[in-house]
Amino acid sequence: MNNSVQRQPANSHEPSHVLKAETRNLSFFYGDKAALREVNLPVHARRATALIGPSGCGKSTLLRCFNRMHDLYPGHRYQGEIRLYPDDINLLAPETDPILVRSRIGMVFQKPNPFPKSVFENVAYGLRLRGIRQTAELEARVERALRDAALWDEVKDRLKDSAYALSGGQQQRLCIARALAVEPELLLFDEPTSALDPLATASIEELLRNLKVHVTTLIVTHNLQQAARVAEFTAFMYLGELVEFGPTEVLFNAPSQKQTEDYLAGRFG
Amino acid sequence: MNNSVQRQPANSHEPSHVLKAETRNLSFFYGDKAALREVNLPVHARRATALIGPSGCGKSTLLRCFNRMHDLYPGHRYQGEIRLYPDDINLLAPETDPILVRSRIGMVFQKPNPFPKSVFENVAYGLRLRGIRQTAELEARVERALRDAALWDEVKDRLKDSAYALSGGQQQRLCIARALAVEPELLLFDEPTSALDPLATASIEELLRNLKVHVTTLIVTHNLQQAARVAEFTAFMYLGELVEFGPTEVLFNAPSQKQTEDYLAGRFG
Amino acid sequence: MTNPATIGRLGDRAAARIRWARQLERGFVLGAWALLGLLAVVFLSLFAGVLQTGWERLQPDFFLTFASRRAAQAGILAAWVGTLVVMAVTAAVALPLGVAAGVYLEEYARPGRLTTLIEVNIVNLAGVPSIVYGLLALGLFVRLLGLGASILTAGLTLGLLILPIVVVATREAIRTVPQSIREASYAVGATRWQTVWQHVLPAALPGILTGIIIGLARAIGETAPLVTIGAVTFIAFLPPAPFSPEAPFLSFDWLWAPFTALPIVTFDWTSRPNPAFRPNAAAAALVLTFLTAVMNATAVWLRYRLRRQQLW
Amino acid sequence: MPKRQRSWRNWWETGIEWLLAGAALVAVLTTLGIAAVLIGESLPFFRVVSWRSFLTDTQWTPLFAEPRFGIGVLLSGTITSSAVALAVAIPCGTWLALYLSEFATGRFRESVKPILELLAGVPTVVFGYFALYTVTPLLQKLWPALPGFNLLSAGLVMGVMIVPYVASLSEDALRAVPMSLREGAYALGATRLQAAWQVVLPAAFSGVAASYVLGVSRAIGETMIVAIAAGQQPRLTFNPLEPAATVTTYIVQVSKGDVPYGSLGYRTIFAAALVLFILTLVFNLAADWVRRRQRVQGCVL
Amino acid sequence: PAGRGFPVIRVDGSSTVYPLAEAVAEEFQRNYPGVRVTIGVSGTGGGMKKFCRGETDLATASRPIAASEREACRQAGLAYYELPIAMDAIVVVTHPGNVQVSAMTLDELRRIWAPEAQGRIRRWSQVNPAWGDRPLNLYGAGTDSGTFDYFTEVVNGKARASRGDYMASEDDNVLVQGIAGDPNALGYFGFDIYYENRDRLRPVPIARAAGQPPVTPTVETILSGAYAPLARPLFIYVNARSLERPEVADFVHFWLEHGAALADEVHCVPLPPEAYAAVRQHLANGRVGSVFTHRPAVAVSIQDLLTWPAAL
Ligand SMILES: Nc1ncnc2c1ncn2[C@@H]1O[C@H](COP(=O)(O)OP(=O)(O)OP(=O)(O)O)[C@@H](O)[C@H]1O
Ligand SMILES: Nc1ncnc2c1ncn2[C@@H]1O[C@H](COP(=O)(O)OP(=O)(O)OP(=O)(O)O)[C@@H](O)[C@H]1O
Ligand SMILES: [Mg+2]
Ligand SMILES: [Mg+2]
Ligand SMILES: O=P([O-])([O-])[O-]
Repeated sequence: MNNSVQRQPANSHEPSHVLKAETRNLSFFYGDKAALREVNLPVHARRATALIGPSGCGKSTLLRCFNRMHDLYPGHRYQGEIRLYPDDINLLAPETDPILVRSRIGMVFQKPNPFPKSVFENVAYGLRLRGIRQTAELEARVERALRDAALWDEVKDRLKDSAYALSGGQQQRLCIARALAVEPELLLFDEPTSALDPLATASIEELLRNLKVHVTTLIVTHNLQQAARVAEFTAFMYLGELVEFGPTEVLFNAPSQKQTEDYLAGRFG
Repeated sequence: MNNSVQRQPANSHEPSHVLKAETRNLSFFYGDKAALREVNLPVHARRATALIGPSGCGKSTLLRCFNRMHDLYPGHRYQGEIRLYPDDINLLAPETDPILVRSRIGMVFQKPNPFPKSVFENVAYGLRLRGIRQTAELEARVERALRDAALWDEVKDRLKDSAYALSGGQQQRLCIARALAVEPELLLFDEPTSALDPLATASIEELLRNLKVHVTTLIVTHNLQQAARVAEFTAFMYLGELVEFGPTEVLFNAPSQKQTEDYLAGRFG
Repeated sequence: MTNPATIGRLGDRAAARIRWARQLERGFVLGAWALLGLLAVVFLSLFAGVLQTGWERLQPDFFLTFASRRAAQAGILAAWVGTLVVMAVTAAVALPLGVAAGVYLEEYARPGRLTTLIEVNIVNLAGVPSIVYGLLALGLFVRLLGLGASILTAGLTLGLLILPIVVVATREAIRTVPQSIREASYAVGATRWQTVWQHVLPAALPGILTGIIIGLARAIGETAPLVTIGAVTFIAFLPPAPFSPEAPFLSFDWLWAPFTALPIVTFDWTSRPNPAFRPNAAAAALVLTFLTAVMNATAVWLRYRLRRQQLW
Repeated sequence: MPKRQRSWRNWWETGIEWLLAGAALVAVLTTLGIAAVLIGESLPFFRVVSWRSFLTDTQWTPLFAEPRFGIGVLLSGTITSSAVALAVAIPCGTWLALYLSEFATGRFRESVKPILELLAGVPTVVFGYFALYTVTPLLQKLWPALPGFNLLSAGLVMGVMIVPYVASLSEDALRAVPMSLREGAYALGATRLQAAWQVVLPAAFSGVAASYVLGVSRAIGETMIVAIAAGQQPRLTFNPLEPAATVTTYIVQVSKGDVPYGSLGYRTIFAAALVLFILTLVFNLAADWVRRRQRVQGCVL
Repeated sequence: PAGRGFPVIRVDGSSTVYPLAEAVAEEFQRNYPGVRVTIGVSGTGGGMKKFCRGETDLATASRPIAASEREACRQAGLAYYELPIAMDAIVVVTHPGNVQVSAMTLDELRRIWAPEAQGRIRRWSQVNPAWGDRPLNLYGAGTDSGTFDYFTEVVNGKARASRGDYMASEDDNVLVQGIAGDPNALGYFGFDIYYENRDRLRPVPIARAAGQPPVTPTVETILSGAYAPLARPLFIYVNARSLERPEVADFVHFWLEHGAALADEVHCVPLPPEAYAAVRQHLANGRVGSVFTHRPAVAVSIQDLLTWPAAL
């Protein structure tokens, strides 16, 4: 895998042809409760964007808008748009099929959540859903996904074992492989390392840095150092609003907002 | 309430007459699994001591040893001592009645856990357990506890309402009031603000700073800034061991151990 | 226990109170033991009585002969076959309906009037006396639909009777499947039904099976609804076989066959004036109790395995 | 994915949802079916017998030449036997549930609960004869004037039969209370019993109450035990030492007997069952309402 | 439609005749394997109802067909044979220790059981001072049985006219158990029930009127007519169309041939041999219909009813 991709801190007001997605005046409501307010967030193609902010500020909520996860629960309501490029479709439009959205936008969760199936079947599941039946093709793609998730060497002899026999860090990488197998255009991570030990965390961070070669990623994290380590862009959220967005180095070293500065200094959260 | 108590960073090798408690070679086992290894932690009287460390390092386990909470579950085993001063008794001795230990050492949990009773009855519960029946005395002490917990003004007209009608931050302060009402000598906090929003967190931190006038506190937190803000002493734990202990400022600014330094720099956890 | 004085600082009142609370606690535990002992004695004497009366009749013949007016020759062949067949129909009715309803309520239903209505109905049906189900069957299946006092009628009746049990068990089993599994499935692009069918139901299966077995164990001993549909009959033959050597090979005539069942013969024999039938009744009751015990034990075992295998 | 595939998939998904909803609606249909059958069959009855006399008459002799239809007579038997049963089942069941969930070790609980569930599965016919042939003679030793058929012994045995239900279901509810609440109480110096009684039980109230409601429903609806051991004598009494008939007894007695379909006597069983149904319906609805209201108040965990 | 798809002889009706019907069916099936007989216990009225709708082949009855039932059969165009097959008697019994009560007149019985007695006649001495001043606890056959109908008609002069404050049970065993355990009990039920428990119960000899000799119920007194009016004939009604089916004809003839021996065995009182011959003759002659079209059904002798003319 190519590790030499350069970091090119991009200007947040770049023209949209390098954007992978973008929220436009996105608001979100849990029933009556507004959890997001008029969020305008650009997501740059083949870059990692980190979402930071104190607990409850709406990071997960925002992330889950991208693959219409909120559709699963009654009473949840979107307002505004999320545009996906280059097709330039609105992910939130009622006529957009959420299943299709989720087929193109992968997600990795806070706690590893493998299916109670074998390692192989976990990764193959998304492929099967897409109608892929031939064993040869399945095997090839499962292997590629596991390699991309830096898990292949550890599990290549245990593909038939239950996924629950893996360690926490391996399970999380398995979930990443599962998401990668279907070649998503955008990959969402919700605090992917917060349930893991330091070593597993390091291996996932390494993976995140490598992924950017072909995937665009959006990562929620509560670990500021992690954001600094893996993301080119960072967005700081507070109370459901996007307070500040910018290249990570700029945001961390010269935040333009007082709230961002206070938060980075640990004065709250 | 007296806000002007000065911070007097104390030397960790002070003679024990200003210690409220002290663990001596404390080890702890969940069944076969060692969660604490030979911990020697001093707890200074009328000071706040913070326990920090990555997730799973044993912070909660250590805290819960102080009020024998582990006794409730089968298979849990202590080794070593926790001495409580000035009586100089071993809290962990088999002949020490855990009910009496808990009557003297209060605890506040990560998530607010009010009882399904009214606000008043929540605070009065510990008093009733101690045989206090007179309404006048109960009312006086409930009011004092609620005032100490900075909740009185918000709930004085809602004493009869269910505790569940309060907001999360109020519930947590109610739990603190419940613990304060019985005038504990030592108060244990397990990440008391991690489930709360920034505003509620700020009010609890304020409260923590004020409490130290008459109570000794031991606080588990994952928020380093919080430790810096509220605690005179900080202990850093890692993999079940106490890596470093010292006055907060010393530990944060000039850690003596490499692990502490790495952790504080966000290199893991 | 420590003298409270050694730990000091609590005051006499608190110490006295704590001592009192401890004593109360000891009394409570002793009381619980006494209660358990009493229950054990009651049930042991119940079983001992039945066993003593019925033991001698538990010979192979008893299972292989039909009812007879001569107590010593009367057997339960028709009854146990009837019970098994009726249970099969009951399961065939309750399992799909109950699981589907449970899945609907947990995975599909949006909170609203309809959902509340269904939920209230299920809660309520769980409390409706079984004899009322018997009258429903009498009015609806026996009379209106003209199914007679047949295996089909009994199966439908008992199936409806245990439906709430299956629904509740299904819902509970589904609820133990963590949301994270569903979200994982949706996140790779599965539809709702794919998620339910491929992840939720397999994971909930042991819990669902436990529920249906417990339901059947309840149904197997039900006497009153069968009495009301008019199943108290002399039956000295088995229902026609579902398979035949000639075309069409499969036949459902047995569904319409008259039947008898273990609780019915038990009740019939116990209410006979001739005391010679008492051992028969006891023996039939033993068989019935044994079947119930086997079912419950299966359910317990399933649940135990389920808990051990619990991965999340 | 092409559009056609999507619409086919949507049809399939919708179809399944409707199918599942249909299955769920069977519960509603069953209730409606019960109501329809009971009301339909008892309407002609109430055309002959007035509601007033049905509810206020003090005699129940529907098959006599001069029939009297005072359902109160049967209800008195039902209420008395249920009261005896619940007086046994609720305290004992709660006690056991508290003990099992808060005191017993995991292994002990895991071995006792299946046994309880097994006992709950003993066919009630067996309990009936146990009441008649074992319990009543025993009670007669203590109380020689006790008649051979009486509500007391039927009620006691019914109570014993219901104990496992109440204990098992309450225990489930108690154990569902989050550990954090117990720890809150223990941290204040409560004993196990104090935490159990003052914190866990109130927190589990709705689940425990549900087990009581089920116990009540079982007691009211229990048929074979009372039919066998309580005597089948319709008699207006609240004295458990007397024999009496219950609503269920009467229904099973008539179903077993010779009343021809369509006659007034035949319809009485539907009228009686209607009363039984309304009774349990009201009871369960009330309990459900309490539960829902509590949930709205946020006390349910 | 019970037994769809395979031949069944469907019998339903009287609970009094049930033990006899069961015995006949059992023996018949032993001799004619492959023929299936079901016997329901819907009671005489219930059985007649089904019979007149053509749902059953045979109805068993503890009383003659009623006018309304004849009408129903006529409406359905259904011809039937009325075949007396045994005698039954109602026995008045007490606790075996109740020796004070040596005999009773019909009038005394009436005073005890009349509707007016309800709540008033509560002690033995109120009826006859010689019986002792002690509570009078009454037990009787279930109020929906033919036994109850017949007893009230004979004793109180009107069918179903009775006091209500007594222990009425459909479950014979419950009655036996009650009376055998209660020194102050007085009860009535069928002869077979008494006979099965004759060592636990004491029959009360009945006198038709004061001054007449009391008669103890025995097989002899019942057959001879001496025990009248508390003795009565039992019938089967056979659907004439069903009789064309060979298995039904076999069954009826089997009954007439072996009925006497079997009745003896189940403690019904068999008819004299010449009566069975007469019945067989009626069958052969195709004499359909009932003999009770214009005659009372109480206290008839078997000889009389065999000679009366029959009509549909
Ligand atoms: N299902 C829900 N229903 C109602 N409110 C919700 C729901 N989920 C989250 N919220 C609220 O929405 C707000 C945003 O929640 P969200 O989970 O997005 O925060 P977050 O930034 O991800 O926090 P954390 O760091 O704790 O994960 C919070 O106030 C939360 O309480
Ligand atoms: N009941 C238990 N049984 C077995 N192991 C346990 C139990 N509770 C905790 N542990 C283990 O003991 C270790 C210490 O856990 P502890 O909860 O004390 O960590 P912590 O420092 O409080 O972490 P966190 O910040 O996540 O709360 C962990 O490895 C944990 O997995
Ligand atoms: Mg989140
Ligand atoms: Mg912790
Ligand atoms: O069943 P019966 O003989 O009482 O009509």
